[in-house]
Amino acid sequence: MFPLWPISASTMSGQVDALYIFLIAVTGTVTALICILVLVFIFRYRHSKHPVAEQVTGSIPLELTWSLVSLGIFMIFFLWGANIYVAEATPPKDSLQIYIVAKQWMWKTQHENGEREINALHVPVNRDVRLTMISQDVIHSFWVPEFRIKADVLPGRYTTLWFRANRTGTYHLFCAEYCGTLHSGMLGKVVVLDDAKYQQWVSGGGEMGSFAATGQKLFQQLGCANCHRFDTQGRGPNLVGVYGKPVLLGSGRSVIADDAYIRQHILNPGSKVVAGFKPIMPSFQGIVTEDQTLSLIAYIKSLATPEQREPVSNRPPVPKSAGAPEVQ
Amino acid sequence: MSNISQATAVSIREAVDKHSLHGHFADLEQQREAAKLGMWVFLATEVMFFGGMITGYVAYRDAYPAAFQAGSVHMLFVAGTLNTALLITASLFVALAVHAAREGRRKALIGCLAISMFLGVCFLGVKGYEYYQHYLDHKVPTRSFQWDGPDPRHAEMFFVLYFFLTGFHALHMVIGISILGFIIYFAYKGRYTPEYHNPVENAALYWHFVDIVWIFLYPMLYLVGHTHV
Amino acid sequence: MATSPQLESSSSTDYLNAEYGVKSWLLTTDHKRIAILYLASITFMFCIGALFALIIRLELLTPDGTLVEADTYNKMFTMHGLVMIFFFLIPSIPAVLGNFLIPLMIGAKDVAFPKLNLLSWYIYLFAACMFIYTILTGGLDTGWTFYTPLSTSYVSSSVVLGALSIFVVGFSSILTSLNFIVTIHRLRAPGLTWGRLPLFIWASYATSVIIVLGTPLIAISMALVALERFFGIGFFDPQLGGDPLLFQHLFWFYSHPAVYVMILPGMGVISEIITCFSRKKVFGYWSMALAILAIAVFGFLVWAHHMFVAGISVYSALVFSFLSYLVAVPSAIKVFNWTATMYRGSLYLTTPMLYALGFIGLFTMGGMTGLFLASLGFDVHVTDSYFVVAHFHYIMVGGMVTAFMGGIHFYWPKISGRMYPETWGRVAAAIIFIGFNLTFFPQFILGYLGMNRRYWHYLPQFQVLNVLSTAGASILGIGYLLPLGYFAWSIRYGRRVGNNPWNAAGLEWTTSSPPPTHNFGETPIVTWEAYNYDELPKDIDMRREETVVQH
Amino acid sequence: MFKSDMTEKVAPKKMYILIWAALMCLTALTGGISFINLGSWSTVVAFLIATAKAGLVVTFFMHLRYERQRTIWIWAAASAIWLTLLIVLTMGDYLTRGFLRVPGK
Repeated sequence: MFPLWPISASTMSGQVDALYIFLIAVTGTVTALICILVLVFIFRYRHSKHPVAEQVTGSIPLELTWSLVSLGIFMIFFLWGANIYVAEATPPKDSLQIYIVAKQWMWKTQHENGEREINALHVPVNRDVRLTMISQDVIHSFWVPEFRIKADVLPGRYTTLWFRANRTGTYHLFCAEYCGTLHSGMLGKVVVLDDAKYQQWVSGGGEMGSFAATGQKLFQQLGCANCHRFDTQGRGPNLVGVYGKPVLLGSGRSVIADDAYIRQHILNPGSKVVAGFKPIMPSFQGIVTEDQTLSLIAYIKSLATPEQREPVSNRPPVPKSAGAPEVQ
Repeated sequence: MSNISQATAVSIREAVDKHSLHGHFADLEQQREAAKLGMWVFLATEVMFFGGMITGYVAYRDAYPAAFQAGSVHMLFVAGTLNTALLITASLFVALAVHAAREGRRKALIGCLAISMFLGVCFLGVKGYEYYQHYLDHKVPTRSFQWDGPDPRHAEMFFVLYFFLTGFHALHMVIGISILGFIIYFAYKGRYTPEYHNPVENAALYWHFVDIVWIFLYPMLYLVGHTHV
Repeated sequence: MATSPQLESSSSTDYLNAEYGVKSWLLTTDHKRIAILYLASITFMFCIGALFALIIRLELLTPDGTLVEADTYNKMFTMHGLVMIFFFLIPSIPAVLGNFLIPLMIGAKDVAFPKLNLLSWYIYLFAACMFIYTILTGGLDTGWTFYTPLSTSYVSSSVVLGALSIFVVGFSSILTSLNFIVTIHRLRAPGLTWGRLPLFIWASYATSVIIVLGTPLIAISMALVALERFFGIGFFDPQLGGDPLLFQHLFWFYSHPAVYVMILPGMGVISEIITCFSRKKVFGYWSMALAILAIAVFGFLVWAHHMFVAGISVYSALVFSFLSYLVAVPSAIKVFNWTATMYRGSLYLTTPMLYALGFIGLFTMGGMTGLFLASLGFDVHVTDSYFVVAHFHYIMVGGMVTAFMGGIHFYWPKISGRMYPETWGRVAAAIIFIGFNLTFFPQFILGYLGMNRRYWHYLPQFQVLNVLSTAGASILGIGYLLPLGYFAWSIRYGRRVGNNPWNAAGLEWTTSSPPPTHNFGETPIVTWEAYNYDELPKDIDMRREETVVQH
Repeated sequence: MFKSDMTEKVAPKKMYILIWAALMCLTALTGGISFINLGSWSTVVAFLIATAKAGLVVTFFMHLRYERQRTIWIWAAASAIWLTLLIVLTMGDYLTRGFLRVPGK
């Protein structure tokens, strides 16, 4: 007649379902207990049957018992939920990287091979997929109920989501955070393909070249390469091998050159200048779109792929005394 | 309760203007305590009101320390310090006014309040001068905002916070000065006695609170830029 | 008001007939009349909010959005939320029953600052007018949460006016609460120690603490949204260097405790009703009182559980999830203690008691699903879905409104001096209970299935459950209309009652019904504990016209 | 209850002058110290001095020291505690963002 349970299509959904069933079982038992007690009391102690109330004003041991038992049960809920949450927050290494840009009211997905999709996302089954997401305008939220995962997509800051689909098929992609007039129209589909079909799908696209190649082209067009040269002579730091490594800032602190740092540096270069360089880089705010920023990041990331030799660098080494890298 | 205390209570009640005691209070003492407690609860609300903006300040300063420091360089340190001194002195005279009210010295009460009002107006004058200088300097966060150094966006955030915080504070100053005006008027009319001067006490509490807000705003806004953190 | 209390309150004049005319109401400083003013104004606002709810539910009958446009629908749920939360729920029990009962329950002649009390109502009225003007000039479609940067830079509706009316109405509740705090501290009758206070007073006090310390945050965040939108200066907008999550932190610092503003006074009322109709002392008085305070304090420490998927740090989320479970413990204590209060009692299933029993069931459901949502891994899936919608309607409508209805029925004889028709009352209570569950239970299932909240159209497979929900809503609507009718009827035709028709404990029942302007002929002196049902008559004779005053 | 008990204990006038002098000195101190580079301690010192000044105003000018209503003490403390809670729990989010090296977590 109508569905009562959503399809389970990712490794996470089984875990969330198990927690859900546990929660229903425990709270259902307690709720039923309270309701039965209330009904029994109504029946046994109604005024016509039990005309004189007996004053029972409290029982400290009893109250302590049900408080502590409740607390104990709550801690199980907490730990179980926290366990799943931490797993959801830590994407495995070697995940398939996909970029998502959300805007009113559509989803743009960008694969590393250069394939682009609107309101659709094709992923292989049984493979860890990591989404790096950003919004061009307001807050959106990426939700695939069949995967039991969700994360807000923020303007101005990257958020991450990962999943591992374990069932082929087409699933719903919703925007879960209210985002204006056509919020309910901001729908998409997530298509989980088996390996063969996915390979076929991948080879069908990518006539533009890989996403990093797009970024490389842009890197040349915008003139980034004039300063960020691949030797030690540039006015800006050499970007080879920088991705994911700590860099020393002029302030003496160090920071990991991750997606967030690179994005911040493209849009707002003055805020965290690398030690030994002048703050001469112009801001690209309003010049590059979020998609283009992501392609630049993909390109810089591709530069980090270690060749055999140690990459040339004109950045000062990060001293041990710089302490723990600063967090973004 | 002894007979003496009842007799005292009756004599006090007779001594004061009948407008001083409102019908639903048992005696002046209860009314006085209620008024004072009400004011303190109100001040707790006010603390949280500023607290929202202060939280914003802490979060953004933590995220963009360099921009905030660079923004603070443009503060008029002398004006800010002068204003701090003015407010502290104004607070002193308000405290002395309460003291005078307790002892029933009407002229001293009016005199002290008048000095406080004057100092408060001076504070606003200096504040206005600062605003004018920032306006000339293109540091008002509107379209005309200009910034030469790095990270203009977050330097502008410093000025947004500066104008919000000092603006809300100045609004409180205006309210405080007006309240002192009313108090002076009623004091002149002879409304307050050593037994009944709740409005004087409450106005003073409010004034001191506005002073405390400034005591925190001063280092937050004016003292960030001198050294390189 | 400087007249001597002993001269007031001859037996024939009460607060309702002490003076006549519109002016005597609009310029009154009598807390009871102000309560009536609030009752009238929140009922009006409730009707507006209910109208919006009706349109929402009708729209959701079909999956493809045929009744209204998307923009209209967005305005409907935004304004439904804003009206119901800020103009109905928050002032409902605190401002209506609180104003009426607090001075009566503590044996005071009025609240501490009667003029301020009237001013609060006028501020409320002004804000309500502002908001109605906002509605009439196009309304707003930001969602009641005003999330930036949608509200500051993207939607095109009257956000500034809407935000400012929320800003203003905040001051109304702050001043009312300030008044209650001082009243409860300073105006208690001799002998009425903290340990003898009715739990409703404890609950009102805790509520007032939350309002006084929390409301400034919603005021300032609304002011900042309005300023940011009006002048284009950045505070939350990432385009201008701000952080939208800062808005969410400031917003929820108030708006989560606001949930306890809505539910705590309801808990207080329920404690009054259950003890009275069980003819028993409350089970575990001190743990009930301390649980109320604990909820008020811990309620402030859990706000970011609204933001588990919003991009806050994992560590922060873990802390807030943990704290959310801590605040659940005192709530659980309360449910167990109410149930235990009925044990070996002598139960009367009157209308208020039916509401109280309904409250226990519905609040338990709402609280239990709150435990689901506090569990991080589960929350990720269902947040922003209908599961959340169902959960908070179970707390706010199933909890608060049910308690409010119970409280109004329980105190109606005191307020009006007349009895409502008992049979109709029971029928309405049953209809509301059935209608409510039919409306909101399917939404739990919808949420887990994947139906988003704030969706104008939805997947066709969700239609059956949505039709069930709409059907329930129409039953619920009838359930709420019935009391409106019979209360109006009873004002004129209801049976007159004596001081204490329920033989209930508490100072409010020792004075006449309706009470005189200054409440008590002479200041009562309290020598008994709260809920001293062992010293009161064992029976309630609801037919009787007069009751002998005990004590 | 004699009359002397009903009005609060009155602080001597000299005390107000002393407190005022202390406040002025602390203002000069915090202003002066701001020119000395203490690294991240600058903020701490400025905050401590401001707190000390606020403490003096609350204790003496606002007569909290002579206040007999415990409730007022509680409310004065509550406002400070609640403000701290707001800032600490909010900053708890900001300061731990990115510990996992996963953007947005």
